Amino acid sequence: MIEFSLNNAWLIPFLPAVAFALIVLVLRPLPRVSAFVSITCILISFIMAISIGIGVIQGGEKFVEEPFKKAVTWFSMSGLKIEMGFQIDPTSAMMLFVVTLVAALVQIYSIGYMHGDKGFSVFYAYLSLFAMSMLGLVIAPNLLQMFVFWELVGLCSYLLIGFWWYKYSAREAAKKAFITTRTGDFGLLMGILLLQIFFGTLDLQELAVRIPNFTEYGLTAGALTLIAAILFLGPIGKSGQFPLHVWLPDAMEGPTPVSALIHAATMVVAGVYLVGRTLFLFKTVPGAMAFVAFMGAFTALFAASIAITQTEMKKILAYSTVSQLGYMMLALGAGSLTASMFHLMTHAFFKALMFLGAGSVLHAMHNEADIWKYGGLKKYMPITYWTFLIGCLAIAGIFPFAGFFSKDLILEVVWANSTLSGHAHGPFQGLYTLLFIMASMTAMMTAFYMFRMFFICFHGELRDKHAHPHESPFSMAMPLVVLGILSVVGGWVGWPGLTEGKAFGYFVRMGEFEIVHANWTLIISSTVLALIGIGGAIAIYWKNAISHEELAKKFAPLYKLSFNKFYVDELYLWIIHNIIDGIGRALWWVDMHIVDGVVDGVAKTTKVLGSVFRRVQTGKMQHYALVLFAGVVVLVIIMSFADTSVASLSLLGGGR
Amino acid sequence: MDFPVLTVILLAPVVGALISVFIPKEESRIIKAVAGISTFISLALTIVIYFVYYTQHLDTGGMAFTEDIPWVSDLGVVYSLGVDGFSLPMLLLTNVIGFTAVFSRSWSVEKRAKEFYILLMILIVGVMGTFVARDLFIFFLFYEVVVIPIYIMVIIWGSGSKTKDVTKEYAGMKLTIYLLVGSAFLLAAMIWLYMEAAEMRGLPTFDIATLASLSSQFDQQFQIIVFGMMGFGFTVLLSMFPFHSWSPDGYAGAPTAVSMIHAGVLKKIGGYGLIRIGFFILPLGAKFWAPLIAILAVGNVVYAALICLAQKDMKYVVGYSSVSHMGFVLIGFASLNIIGLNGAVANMFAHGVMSALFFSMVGYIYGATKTRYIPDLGGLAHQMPVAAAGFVVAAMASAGLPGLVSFVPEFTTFVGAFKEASLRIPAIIALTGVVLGAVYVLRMVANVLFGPRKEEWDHVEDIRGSYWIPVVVLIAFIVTFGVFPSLLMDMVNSGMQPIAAKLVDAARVASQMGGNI
Amino acid sequence: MEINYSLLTIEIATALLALVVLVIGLVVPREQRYGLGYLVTIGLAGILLVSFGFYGINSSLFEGMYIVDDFSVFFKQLFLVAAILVSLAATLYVRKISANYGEFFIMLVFATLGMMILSSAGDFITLYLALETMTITFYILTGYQKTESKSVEAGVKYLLLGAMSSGILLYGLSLVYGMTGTIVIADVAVKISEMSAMPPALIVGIVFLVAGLGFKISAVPFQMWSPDVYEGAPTPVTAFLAVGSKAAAFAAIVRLFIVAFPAYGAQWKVLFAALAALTIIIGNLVAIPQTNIKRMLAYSSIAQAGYILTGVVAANAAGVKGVAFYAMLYVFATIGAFTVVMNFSANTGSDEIKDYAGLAQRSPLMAAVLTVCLLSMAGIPPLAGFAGKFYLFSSIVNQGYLWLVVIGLLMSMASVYYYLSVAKVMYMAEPTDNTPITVPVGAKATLLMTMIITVFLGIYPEPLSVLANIAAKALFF
Amino acid sequence: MIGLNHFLVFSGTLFCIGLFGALAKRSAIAILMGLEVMLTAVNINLVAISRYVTPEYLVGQVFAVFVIAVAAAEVAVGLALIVAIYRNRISVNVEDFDWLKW
Repeated sequence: MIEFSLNNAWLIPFLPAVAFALIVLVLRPLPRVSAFVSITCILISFIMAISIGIGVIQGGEKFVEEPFKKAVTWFSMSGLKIEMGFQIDPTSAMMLFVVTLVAALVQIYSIGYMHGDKGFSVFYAYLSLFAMSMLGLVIAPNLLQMFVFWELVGLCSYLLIGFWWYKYSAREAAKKAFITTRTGDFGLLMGILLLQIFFGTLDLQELAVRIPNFTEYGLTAGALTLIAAILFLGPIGKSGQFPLHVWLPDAMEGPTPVSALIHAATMVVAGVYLVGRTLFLFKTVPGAMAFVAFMGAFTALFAASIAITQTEMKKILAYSTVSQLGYMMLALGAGSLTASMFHLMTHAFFKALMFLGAGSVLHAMHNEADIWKYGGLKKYMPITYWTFLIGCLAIAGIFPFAGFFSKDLILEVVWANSTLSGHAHGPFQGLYTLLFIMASMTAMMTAFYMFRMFFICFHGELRDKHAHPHESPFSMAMPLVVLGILSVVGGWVGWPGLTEGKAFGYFVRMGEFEIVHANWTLIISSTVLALIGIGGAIAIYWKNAISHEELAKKFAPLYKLSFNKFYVDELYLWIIHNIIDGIGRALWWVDMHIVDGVVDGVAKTTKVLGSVFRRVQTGKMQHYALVLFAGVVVLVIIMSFADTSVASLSLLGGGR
Repeated sequence: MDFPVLTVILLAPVVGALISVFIPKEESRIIKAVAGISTFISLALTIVIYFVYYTQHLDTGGMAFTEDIPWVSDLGVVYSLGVDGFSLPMLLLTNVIGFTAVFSRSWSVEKRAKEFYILLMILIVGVMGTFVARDLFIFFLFYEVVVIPIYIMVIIWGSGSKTKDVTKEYAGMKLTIYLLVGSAFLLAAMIWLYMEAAEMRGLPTFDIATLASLSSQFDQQFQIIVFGMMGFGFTVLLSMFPFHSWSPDGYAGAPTAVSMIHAGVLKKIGGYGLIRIGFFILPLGAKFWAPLIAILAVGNVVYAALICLAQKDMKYVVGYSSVSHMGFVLIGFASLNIIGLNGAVANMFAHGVMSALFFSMVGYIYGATKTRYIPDLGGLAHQMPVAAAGFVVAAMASAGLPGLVSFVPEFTTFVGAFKEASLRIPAIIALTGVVLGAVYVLRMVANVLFGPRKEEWDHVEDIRGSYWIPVVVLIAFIVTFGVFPSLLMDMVNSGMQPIAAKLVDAARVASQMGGNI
Repeated sequence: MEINYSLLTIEIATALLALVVLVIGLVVPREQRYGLGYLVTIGLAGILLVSFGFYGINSSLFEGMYIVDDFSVFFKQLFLVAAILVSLAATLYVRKISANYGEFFIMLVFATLGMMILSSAGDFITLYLALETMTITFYILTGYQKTESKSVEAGVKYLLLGAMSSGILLYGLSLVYGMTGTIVIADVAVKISEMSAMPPALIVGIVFLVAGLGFKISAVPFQMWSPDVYEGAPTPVTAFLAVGSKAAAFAAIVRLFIVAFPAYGAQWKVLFAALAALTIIIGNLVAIPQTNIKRMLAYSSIAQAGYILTGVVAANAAGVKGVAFYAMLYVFATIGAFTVVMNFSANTGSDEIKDYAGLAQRSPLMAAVLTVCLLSMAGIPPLAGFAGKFYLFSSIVNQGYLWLVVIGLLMSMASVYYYLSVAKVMYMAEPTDNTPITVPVGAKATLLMTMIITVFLGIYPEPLSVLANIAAKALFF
Repeated sequence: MIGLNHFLVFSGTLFCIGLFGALAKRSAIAILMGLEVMLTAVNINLVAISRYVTPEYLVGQVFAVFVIAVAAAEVAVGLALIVAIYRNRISVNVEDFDWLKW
């Protein structure tokens, strides 16, 4: 089984593809069958992913040193050969596990959530297509394959955000998501092209060998830094990093399972994953690392500061996702593949959990989005309540929940970079100290806003008197429970004490394996920060010791800034509508009146000339005769007086 | 010389047209069926020879299925046909689009259907002929066959626009005269080339391969002038900026089938000729003009894409987008290396299929709702889900989504362009077209298809009956060639080998001369 | 001296035919003369068949005064074809415009005879006589509708201007005769080659010849008469005038300049090149704003003359071949177009382009023929005009006249504009009057023949190009 | 001694006079007469050349006879046409003959 799965890993993305094709072509009129086929396929993929995971753990060192790769030529010509295939190493095995797991759970959850929607089968088709794309991205052995599936997940994201396309907001959000990520992909594609041109290959393993010797390929460190930065534009777009984060909160217009699967757990981490896959490129040039780290930390803090004031459950979760993705980027920028992938995994568990929980709440509240309309939901929906609490604790980083381990690891590696023991020496050391402070602040804010939401929703009295909340059906509750469990135990794989040294970092790493010793100062201080955040939330939103309205008034400018997301959306809209569209309109004017004007002008001139010459034809016979004789005279004069030697005639083209 | 398959492919629509002449004009369904059958015969045969070539001739390359019949002896014209890895994809494209165009919906074709289908058949034959001709004279003969039917079709069955003060008469005339003026230069260049070659050999010939074998003997000055004139003719047809303005107006004015064929394949004759004749016979000329082409190509991509943003008429969006896409093709040409050429040629194919689907869907919607003005439309996915799906696929292909036909060609084009250090800046600017392309197609998709239901369109019908054919066939091609790009790329690569070799030779010659090219 | 009169069979037969028709016309009662048109057609067709036997003779009579070579035979066939087509097409029209049915056809045959002799003329006297035979019959034909004011006005204008141009031509001929002492064309070249310097009077003479013959082919600036005459003359006459008179003049120009003045080639070639360019440009430009179809065709035929002139500029076998080829296919295109015009006006009484609205629905055949013929004139493949232009332009491109080629091609594409404007009216506009237009049998035959041959020669020009090649070779042995 | 050149100059002058008549007169008949003068100039030319250049052959004279004959025919047709147009327009002034123009 393990052997089979390893050798036929391509089946993992292929099965959902089959499901997609079947549903689209044949099964569309049969919603139940569609769901069944789709779930079956993803479950088989899940089982294969597990067996691959087991195989990788058994293989140990072997897979880290030399990934298991199989590929066939996709297309080729002299000087350009692109393959399609799969590459199994611990990182991709981990991702396969996470993606198939969350995808399977979300598909099961959707049976209940999407019940009765008229696009039920189509929804499953899209989910299958997404699973196919994401899994294809995960196993990609080269950058182009990655890009191909990267774009396909973008498409799925577009389709699923806009799943309720008849809603004005959904259609706009879908469009925005696609275009924003496209903007980033512009950079990614350019980066890929440059890598192909300079290094002659896009194969990850080949590149890993060639890039460290970049000087042999005619590149300077500066140029390589630039290439890395350009390439990083893709992850910025896909993983919602500042300044291309704007699409992600809007993407919550999609059905909630979609938000959980795509915009929290899997797709948005593709950017992180891509940077992780190409970390050898970034590591070669410290400047690029610092850039990634800074973008990550800034995004984390920035998004957290917005999340504090939002009033919609899914929006808050979305900003929290942006913030956590920034965390992962920060980890990569600090040079630790382990930390970022670890956080990626735990985040997938608890964020999917929270989104599904939010979905459960929305389902119960009939899609009422404003959290201030909720309250006291604890007594109506206990499963949702408890699992959601687990999620909140996990993201806040409280021991022993999953988030604690991963977040702590990130803080540690960032701290290590700022103390000269990390890889980034010289000019960037100070920067990492700053980043560490930003990360810590983010941690505190995260705890605060999460519990703010938690208390507003689940405690106190139900504020909307017309609502009749109820617990969700089994198909929706089951995934919550599974994810809840994972959110608790998921982090333990990174607990060196529990795993006999072969912790998460032993498998998922770049470079030599080092056992990270627990830095108790860090652990304690970060826990304290988290507790302060939670405490604040308790004080304000549960116990109402401090009035939140008062606070908002006191810090009105800051509050408004945060509530309006720093006006980034408005700025973009202004730029697009006034500048870009303005240029478009101006150019159209140019096209109509100048480019076309010249053409029409030539045509008109011809016509006018025609009418002018026409007037010579007066109808008077003697005018005609006069012209005739004038012609004769002119010709005679020309012929008699002009130098009729061959040389001068050649001016007119004669005499050759 | 066994079965003259290319002649049969060419003649099938001719026979269809002749049969249609004798069918009474009230029997429009029968006429349509005849047209469908005859184009299907061509399509089926083309697919067969495509795969025969793919499996048997790919390694050796060169012309296959050749036919040679002396035609005009004193001019040295030979009715010589043949296909290689370059012409086969184009022939396939023509037939796919020709076949689907017959079944696409054009508003008002119901009236005078007989004339419409006869002209359509002539049009298709003309386009096919250019791609299979190995003789320059025959090439040109077929090339201009297509101009006049298009004019007549535009003025009879075309339509004006709500957003621009343009009548169909104006659009048709502009398209026709513009292309003819371009072809005047082309013809002049061709005549000169022919006479020079005849003087050199002492024997007149129009055989493209023979002319190409003389290319090292044409002096540089001559090549530059002739290529310049020829290039003007071909790039006008390819709607190169700033000679593109016929194209959006023309497409907007034309009935659906004509828009499909024109944007889909006819335009590609420009690219085909530029490479097959310009690059192949006059490599030094190509070298001289390539930088200018590159710069104008950037103009195509960015300028047209930005204009697309300002459009409110569906056909204008697609029209300008096709101008924009031609920029990718041109920049691939300008790279003058095999990767860029492969990409550009494959891009022509990709854009052909994609824009045909696009125009087909736009035409369907226009036919059903009688408007193309985007603000009038909206939420059409309620009433016509199938058309909407086709529309979205076309839009995604237009945005260059991987897994659909246009991604690999675009990528390859850019690899080719980036390979030339001098083209990197233009290529990077052109790459922004990828983003802008997504913006305008998605805007259109959103505003036309999605959003709340509009009552006034409740009466329109979704795609049914034979209108399914374009959707199914074109999507099948878009996806197949998207998922298995080597079906296309291997073919194109084999076709481009000799041309690229010629350019490499020319580069060597030029560097030996130490000239300033 | 032995004179082989059998060489004159064609001319004698034609003259006899005219006389026979004349006599029959007198004998047969007025109401039954309608068969005369067909009789003429059959007679001319017979002569055309016979004429194929005259290829390859290449002989001359009366000490070089009269030349029977392949070149002349080719052009004689051209005139015969034109006359056949016109007489076939004109039957109904002539019946409508005049009671004197027989005379029209007699004049037609005499004009043909004049043209034939012109193409065979070996000396100045024959040339002049032939020219005048042709022209004077055309004066009569032009003013044929003597109650129709426009027709007579055209006749008067043509006569006065034509006589003036004859005077100029004659004066030129006399100067050449004076400078060389001979009137036999072939001897002129010999005499000139013996001269040491170029006498100024000879230059003046050559220019006068250019002007005199340029008038006949209506080259700018000697073209002023032609639009008025074309518009005013009865349509069959216009057709025959546009085709026959022009081709005959070209035959004379080719023989005169290429055979008599090769020594001054550099001079008159540039002269003709300039005239050709002017003719092409002015002809096409002024055609654009026209609203009367006959007038539009007149300007277009001016432009056509410009194209043919490029073949004269080449002054080699290829050029002459181009002239011959183009002149022949021009016959079909022009007569086809004018047949539509004449049939249309016979039915509706109008020559205005706007009245052609919806012709495609009223008579698809007429619309198709007119479109094909016009596009052939524009040189759009796969119609014959394209092949013709190809022959013409390929003959000069290598002699350094690329500029002329470009002008020619550009203007021919511009000409598509006004040709297509007619097509637009016919195809797009809805007819104001829905009654179908009937086409009589003879006209229908003409229409079908012209269309089929125009298309056929475009696709497969080989047969005509072989003949044209033979014709051209005759001048360059 | 009167030589060829004198004749040529004379005929040239005559030609110009005829031309002036043809261009300047308004009556169609007068123009016809001007044209005849032009043809006469040609005839003088021909005869003189025949006498001085090719005295042994009578080519020029023969040519002149033909020209005279043709001119007569031309005038006959011309007068007929002028009569016809006079019936239509009640005028022989060529200025009035401008229905056909542009």
